[in-house]
Amino acid sequence: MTIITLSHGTAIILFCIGLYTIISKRNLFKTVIGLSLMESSVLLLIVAAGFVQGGRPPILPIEGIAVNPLPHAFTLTAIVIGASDLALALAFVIKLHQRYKTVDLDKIRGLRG
Amino acid sequence: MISLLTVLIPLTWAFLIPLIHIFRKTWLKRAILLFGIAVFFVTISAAISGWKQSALSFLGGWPAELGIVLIVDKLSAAFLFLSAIGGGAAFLASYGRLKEGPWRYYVIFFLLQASMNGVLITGDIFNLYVFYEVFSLAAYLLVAFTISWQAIEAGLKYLVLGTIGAFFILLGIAYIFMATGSLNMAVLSLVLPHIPNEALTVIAASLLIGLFIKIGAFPVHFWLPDAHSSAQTAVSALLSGVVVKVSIYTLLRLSLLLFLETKPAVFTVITVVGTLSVLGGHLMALRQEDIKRLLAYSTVAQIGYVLIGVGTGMAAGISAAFFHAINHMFMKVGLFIAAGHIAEDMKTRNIYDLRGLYHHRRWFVIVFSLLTAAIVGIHPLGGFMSKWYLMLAATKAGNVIPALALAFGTVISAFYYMRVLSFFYSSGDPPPRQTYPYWNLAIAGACALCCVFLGIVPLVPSLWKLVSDIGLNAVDTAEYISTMLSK
Amino acid sequence: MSALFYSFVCFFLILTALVASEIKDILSAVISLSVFSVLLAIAFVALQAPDVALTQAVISSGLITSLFLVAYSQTQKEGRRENDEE
Amino acid sequence: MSKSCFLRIVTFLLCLALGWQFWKGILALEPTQIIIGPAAHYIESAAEETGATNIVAAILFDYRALDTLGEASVIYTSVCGIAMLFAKSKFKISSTGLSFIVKRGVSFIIPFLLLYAAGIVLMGHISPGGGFQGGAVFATATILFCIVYGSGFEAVMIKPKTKELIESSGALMFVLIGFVGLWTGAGFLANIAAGYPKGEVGRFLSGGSIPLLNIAVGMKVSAGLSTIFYSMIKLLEFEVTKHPGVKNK
Repeated sequence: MTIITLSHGTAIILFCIGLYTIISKRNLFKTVIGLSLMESSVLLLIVAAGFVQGGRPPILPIEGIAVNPLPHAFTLTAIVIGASDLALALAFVIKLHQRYKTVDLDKIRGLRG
Repeated sequence: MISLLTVLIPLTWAFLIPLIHIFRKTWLKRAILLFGIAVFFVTISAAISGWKQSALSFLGGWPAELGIVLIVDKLSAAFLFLSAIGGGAAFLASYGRLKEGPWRYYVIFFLLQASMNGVLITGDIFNLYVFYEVFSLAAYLLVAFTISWQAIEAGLKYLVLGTIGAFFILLGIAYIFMATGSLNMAVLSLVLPHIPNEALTVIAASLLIGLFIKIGAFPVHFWLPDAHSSAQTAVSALLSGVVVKVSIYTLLRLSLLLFLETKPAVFTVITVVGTLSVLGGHLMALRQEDIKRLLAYSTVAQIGYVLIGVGTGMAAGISAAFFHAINHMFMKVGLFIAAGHIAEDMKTRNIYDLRGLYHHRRWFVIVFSLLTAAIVGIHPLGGFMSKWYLMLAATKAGNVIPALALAFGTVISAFYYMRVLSFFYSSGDPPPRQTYPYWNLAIAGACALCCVFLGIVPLVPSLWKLVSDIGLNAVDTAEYISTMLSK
Repeated sequence: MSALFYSFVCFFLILTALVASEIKDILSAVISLSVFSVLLAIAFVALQAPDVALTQAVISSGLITSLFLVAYSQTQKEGRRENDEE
Repeated sequence: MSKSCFLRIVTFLLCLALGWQFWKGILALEPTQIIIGPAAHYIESAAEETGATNIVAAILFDYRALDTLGEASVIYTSVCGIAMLFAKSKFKISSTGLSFIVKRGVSFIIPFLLLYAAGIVLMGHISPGGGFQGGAVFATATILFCIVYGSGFEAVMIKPKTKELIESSGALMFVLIGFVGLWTGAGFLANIAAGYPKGEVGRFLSGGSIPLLNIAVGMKVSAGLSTIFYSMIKLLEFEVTKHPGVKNK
């Protein structure tokens, strides 16, 4: 029980750190890092949701009880989706740097207003 | 079975195009046209068959609780119809302009089409998230397709906000999973009333935040004008016409299935956000001088109209919302294609530089005026009818302020569209040169004719019954659940 | 795996996340994010999810970190480039 | 300055409030120690119904295989987009890589790395691993090529067109394997019901279509992720050649 509560708490703190990083930081790399943190936090939340005290990995043969395998499948999918998102974001950052020679959001203001 | 093909066929085309490019480059041109037509017809036929009778397909032969089920009921069928028409128009516009040259564009286009259809027909909430992400990634890439700096910047903005929205949706799904242990939407609809209220609040809040970001509703709309105006013509039409509507479908489906009885506050929030979008979108559009940005802000406002309809949570409101969505699809596809062509032809997007357009682009301006009249809501056209029904539904549901905002927004929109038209009809300089864009003119003209036709729909009882059936079917969640769990 | 060890991992997860978020130097932030990913993989092992841990280790801490480093080194050249696009 | 500081504090408080709401939601849900919903069925009868001992693989490639197809499409979209964004950038073969000893050492390791990756892909149905993880290890091996031998080596060895071919045919293979189920009437991506041999549970040759789907995904992911890396490195290489500190060959 403690492990589950602990990971839920950690996941929520990480989600908030990620969101805070995205909103408050003016560097595009920090934005992408924030996205990565948000993604990881949700993954931790889902995996912890499937944990059972004293459970074994969901690979047969299982001695005793198994943890819930369904969240593992989602998490795998979500990791890959998140990685594609991040890769695309980094590619955009590189392309944008070619034009502006900076990754500072305050100096990139072509589309304001 | 045909409902499954609406996803698989475009997906297969997207995987095939690189192979054709490698082995038989000369076939590419014909193959792409053929693929586009095939996708259109498959989607339409899936919509028709789903309309007649709810069509299910069980993937892998597993029953609904174990595997993934695809389901086409009347609401899905209506939106499939919308996606087929809008996607087809955008495909023709881009094919007429680009030919087969940038083949990667078509790969992304077919992926977008496949995932949109997937979002519309899936019956599993995690599967919905997966398709939603394919569809969002494809949309970011289509925005950035021209690789001009505006496009890249708009694409990055769209990507960052869209990804934040996606993670909020994923968080909501994680909470749903923690609370119930299952993901089938019909099952969830049955078990969600039994979970604690605080958890339900979190689920509703994170799903709504995520979906509002993805839709581009007022407080979090700032990616939308950039993305919709920086993309190339056909992509702008696709984004405004179809992509936004698919997000609205998701909101509609989830809010009706999960929160209709358990959390009515969700509908109040949707109504409030819709009202804010109407006012905010129109007031921002008033200040724009760039014609594509003006149209994009107008999209924000029109999203607000649809959200007011959804927010009533009643059959009449949902029917009106869909009717407005399909009207707006025709109007915006036509307007964006016409405006995009004018902007490319005249090499400017500033409306002050488009003075006197009527004297040398006569047909374009006539079509543009007709579409403008429809979007503002001149009496016999489609826009008027849908707004009228939205207003009726909103007042019937007791939302008087949104109904007033709707009327007020219409007045503002009349003002700024009149300003654009007054520039078009005033006298101006002679044109630099003239091109004969029959292709774009034909698509925009067809959209305008459809707007005229849609104005007739409410007057013919048999046609109006089709539209009102959508709302009745959407509210009837019991039928959806019993259909899905029948096997 | 004991609860004490797990709480240790959780503490370091939050610490590395804060470092990645707050530190000025981008390279340090990226490396901190990489450490964060490895710690997350350890947490997944503790939660009895070997599949997820393997994926997290390979994709997030391997590939995404290398992409971050590529992007970082791409953007570390101010003004030396002439416009070689188009 | 004070304005940005103020904004920062407001953001911080906003995040704190959001986190508090989420925490309250968590507290309201009592974590159950009994597995409910479809997961209980999966644990109970996955081996019998799919022939795979790794239940996660059974869920990914059989019960919820459409998710995996969608996931593969996400990577496909992202790869296609990144290749599109960097299509006009130049790729210059430049750096000669690390020293002779390192090259020899790595050339000794590489076959084992590839074998390990192939093992992860092929054993996905009986042990942790599968197409995504194995494909990512393959892609990491190609990145190792770039670091050790210089980017030119990889570009000569595996043409981008070959990667595209591998990626597209992997994706198509996934869809075709699924179509077999549609053909036999068992439903798209059906496994045992579509007539794939179940084999003896726990053996290498078991699990019906799951190993085949793993191979398809492995092909797709390895080629795709490698393409992402080599697309993004393009300009970097171009720049390094002009950098005064690096010798040009």
